[in-house]
Parts: sequence; structure tokens; C-alpha cells
Amino acid sequence: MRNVSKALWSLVSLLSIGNAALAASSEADFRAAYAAADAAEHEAGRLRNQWIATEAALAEAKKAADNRDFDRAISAAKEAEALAKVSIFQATSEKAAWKHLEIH
Amino acid sequence: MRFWLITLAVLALSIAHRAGAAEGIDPATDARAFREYFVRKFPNVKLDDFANGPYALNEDMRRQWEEKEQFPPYEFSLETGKELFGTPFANGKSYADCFPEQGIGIRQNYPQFDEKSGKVITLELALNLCREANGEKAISYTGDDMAALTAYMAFTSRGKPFDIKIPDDPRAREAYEDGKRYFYTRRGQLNFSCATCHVQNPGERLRAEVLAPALGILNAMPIYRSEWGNMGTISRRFITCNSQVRGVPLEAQSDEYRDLEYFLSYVSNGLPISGPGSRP
Amino acid sequence: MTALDDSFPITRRLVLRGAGSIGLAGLSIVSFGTTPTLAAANDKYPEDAFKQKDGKEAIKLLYGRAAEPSEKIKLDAPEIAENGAVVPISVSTSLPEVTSIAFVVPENPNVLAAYYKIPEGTIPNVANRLKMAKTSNVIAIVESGGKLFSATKEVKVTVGGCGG
Amino acid sequence: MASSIRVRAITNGETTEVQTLIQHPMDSGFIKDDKGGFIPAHFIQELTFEHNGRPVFIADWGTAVSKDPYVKFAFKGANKGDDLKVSWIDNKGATDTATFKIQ
Repeated sequence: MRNVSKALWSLVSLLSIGNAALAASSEADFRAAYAAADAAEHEAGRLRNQWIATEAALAEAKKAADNRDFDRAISAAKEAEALAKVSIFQATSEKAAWKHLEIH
Repeated sequence: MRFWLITLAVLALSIAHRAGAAEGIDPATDARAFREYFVRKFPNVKLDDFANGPYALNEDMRRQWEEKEQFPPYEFSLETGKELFGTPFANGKSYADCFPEQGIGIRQNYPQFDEKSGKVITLELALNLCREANGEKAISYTGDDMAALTAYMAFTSRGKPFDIKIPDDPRAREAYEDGKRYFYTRRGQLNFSCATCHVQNPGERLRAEVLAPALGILNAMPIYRSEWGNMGTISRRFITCNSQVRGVPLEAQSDEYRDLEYFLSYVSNGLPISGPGSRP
Repeated sequence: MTALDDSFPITRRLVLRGAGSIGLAGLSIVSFGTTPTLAAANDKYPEDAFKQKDGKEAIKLLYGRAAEPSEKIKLDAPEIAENGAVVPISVSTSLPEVTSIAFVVPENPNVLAAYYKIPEGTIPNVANRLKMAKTSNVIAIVESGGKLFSATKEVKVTVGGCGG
Repeated sequence: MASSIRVRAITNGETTEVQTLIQHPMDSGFIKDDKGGFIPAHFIQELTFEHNGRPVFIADWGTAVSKDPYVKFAFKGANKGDDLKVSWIDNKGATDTATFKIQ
């Protein structure tokens, strides 16, 4: 199970490249990052395929922002967005792929 | 690890793949193939015994189960269910008035396709519809009372074979097909479908537990799980299954779960109701 | 009080374990008295024995002596517990004049699980369901004709997951 | 309130087999609740079976007995129709008693 998470993490970090902002981040940056993550998670919800980890990362982002730790808040929001995007990818590809598992 | 890599590869490959136009939906053929798959996979298991889930597949577990069945831990819930079922609503009517045969020995006929609403009506849903029709508030689909009520109704149907009907109505066939799709669709961070555990790997241990075969899996519902320490409904089981693959569960009795129950019950037609059951 | 017999393998194992479990015992939320009482000798609930973190001490508190393995005890327990919350365990014995049967689970936070007094006329055959925190031996202690005998079986306990 | 005690006591003329299931949480004190605090220990300590006023089985239990505990034993000397009195007391002082007919 740990290995699964590890593989997933590398995927997530691939998708969230660019979140390593050097300068201290602002509230505006956080809002943008959070809005993007929230939109992606909303789409995953429309596809009925949200992930618990995404929800947790969104909550973490919000909490960090409440504590005015925007570096952490942005990194959590980016992670949430990346996770949501993988879940969207999963739901979209499964629209056809589920047939492979069917017993015939 | 290997599993996940393969999964990623499948995910990647499947982008290119597109299923052709919707083939004809043929539940009867599906159900035959479904049953044959399990019978071939477990040639030593009697067909009816699939209704006993993992206990049909593992001798050590079966002994523990048989010991527990001498005085099953769900006994208290079953009694509560009988009591709740017999208690009249404020208007003097009771659950019995909402069901054919006064609700006794009919569990094997649920879920049903309701031609009026065009939707699947599960037993849990029917119980709440009954309450609402009689001016009572709906009760939680994942709570103890619903578990107790369905336990009692299942108990009165023990041994009766599942008899799920798919009427000649395109909406009914679609509901069945949607349930099937939900069953085989990978979801959650673990990228598991229901079938990953309950078709591909029944009898295997996933961490602690021996996975139950999908064939007959709802016949034992509701179940007293030692892990829960109490009785839980089908709704509760679906929700925990989705959480276990790290997906956000859908609402209890959402269309997807209702259709899933329709599919899973239909493919187990002919197998006896064994609920209420007990499981690890 | 009779000293514990170090040739008894379970006892020896428990002694070794006892040394390692001091830290755990210190963390535990219940405190326990250290005055040994021979609970088996009277009808009172053996409170101190039930709070023991160490199998050797629990047995000593209950009976004041150690047990020796006996093949006349049949201990029935699963090889792998389907869930540690409910592990069916039973014991029967052909030993004569049985006055008590106890179940000890050395890896549990409180090692003594259950202690059954068997009056005359009652058959020395008990089945119950116990909790097991993790993989552990289960030890059945049978008091027969004033002597102590035991049987041991390992039960594997794994954590819960996607199952059922 | 229904009794917390369920008993099946069946005699074959010589021995009477008794199975009991009791509704009780049997909280060990080692389990945390949703808020991270420990659920206080709450468990049956003593369970007694009496036939014609004579104790035939006494169970002393600790925290490791499963929720809704079950126990089975057998004894000699009872007849069909005799009373079997069952009572328990837990660590908080709660008790329950019920009398059953041997079948």
C-alpha cells in the first residue's frame, strides 16, 4: 500500500511541478490556487469520483490559509488540484475501460 | 507496486480505447456468465453456498463462523427489527401495510424496478417511502434501526431464492446496465473497482480479510461486522467499500448505489437469502 | 507461595516478555495494586489479576503458582482470527476434579481475559469469544485436583481492511 | 426495556448445555473515540448462573471479552422445566438478572 502511495505521489508531483515558489506567497496566489483546485474537485464530483485525499488536501489548504501560512496553503491547494485531476482522468478513462473487467 | 504500475499502464492505454456503440443489454446472459465464472473459479463450492461469502471459501473462517452462528451476535438487532417492524406509526398503520404479504418473506424480491418513477426501489428505500407515506420521518440508511428492520425482513425470507425482475422497459435495462458499469468501474485513489476485490480476488486475503465473491454477496445482507461491532445495511457497506478504496462515497440510496444493488441482486438470482449475516 | 517453575516454556517466555513490557506498563492508563492475593481461593472478583500486564504475574495473582503443560487439555482456537474483536476460543479437558478454567492472552494490554469457576457437577468445557489486540499465544489454565495445567495455541491476528 | 440476557439452556436428561449472549459494550478502555479520547472501560466483571439456588458456573471477566459477550458451558443434575437464574454486574455497578426455564 505504501508503494502504491509512492507511485501516486510521483504522479502527483509531476502534475504539480511549478508549485515551488521561492518568494513568500500572497493571499491572492492562494485564492487562485484554491479556486483552481476547487474547480477540479467540483468536476470530479460531477463525474461522481472524488477522492478522500483531495478533500483532505483542500481542507489542509484552507486551514493553512486561515493561519496565514500561504506557502503551505498554496502547496496543499496545488496538491489537491493534482489529485483531483488524476481522479478526473480516472473517471474519464473508465467510461470505456470498465468494459475490460466485465465477465463475459 | 506492480499492480499499480500495471494499473497506470491500463489507464494510459485506455485513453485510446473507445467502446463501440452500446451493445444490446442482455441481463439474462450476463447473469449466466457471472455465475459460471464463480462456479469455475471455485469448483468445490456448492452454488447456494456462495450466499455465505468468504465462509464458503475458507475452512478456518467457516469454523469460526459456525461457532458464532450457534448464538449469533446479530441476535439483538434481529429482535429490535422485529419489534420496530411491528410497532404501529402515529396514524395506526405499520410497515406491514406497505408491503405485499404484510412484508413477511418478501426480501428476495427487492430491489424492484418502479415503472412509475422509472427508478430502482431497494428494500431500504421502500421502508423509508413507507414511513413518509404514513407521515413519519425517514430514518438513516446507515443507522442501526434500518439495519435491524432489514435484518428482520431478511430473516423472514431465509432460504428463499433471490427473484429480481427486470421488466421489459428500456429504463429498467438501463438501470441494470448502469449498476453493472458502476460495479466494474475503477475508482478512488487505490484505483479499485468493486470487481477488483470481489470478482478477481475473492478468497484471497487483502490484508486481514478473505474477500467475498460478488456472486451472492447481497444475499447475506444486512451484516453484523465484527469490525463495526454492530449490524450494518447495504447502504453502509457500499459506502465503506468506496471509502476503503479512498474514494469519497456517494450518498446512501443515490441512483448509482440503487442501480448497483439492482445489478448485484439480479446476477445472484436463484441463490438463497442468507441474511442477516455475520462477517469479519 | 510456590515459586514459578522456570522450566515451563510459557512461563519463561512470559518472564522475558515481562522485562520488555515495563515501558508499556508505565504508559498504561490503569494503575494496579501490587499486593498479591490468591483470588482463586475466595469468591471475590480478582481485580488485581485482571489488571496485570504480565502473564506470569496474572497467573501468580490468581493461583499463587505456575502451570505445567498438559495434553489432556484441548484448546480450540482459530489459526488466523477473522477479526481480533471476536475470536471464538474454547477449551475442554479430561483432567479430573476441575475447579477453574482461565484464559490468558500474553500480548493483550490486560493479559488475563476470563476466569471461570467450575463447581462440582459442571463439565470442564467452556467456549467464549475474546478480543485479541495482535498475534499472540492463547493460554488456557486448568485447575485440576489443586494442581495447575495449561495448553497453548498461537492465534494470528491481522488488521482489518477491504473485506467482507 | 428488554433484558440484556439471552439464554438457551437445553437438557438431554443428563447434562444441560447452556449458551448465553449478553448485550453489553465491553469497552476495554484502550479504544479511542472519534475525538481521540479513550472510551472509558465498561465491562461485565462477574456473571453467575444458579440452578435451584446453587451456583453452577461463575464467570469472572476482564476487558478482553468481546462485545455482546457469549459463553457456553454444561452442567449435570438439572431437569427440564427447572429454573436457571443468570445475573451479571459490571465495573460501573450496573446489573441485570433474568430467570430462564431449562428446555
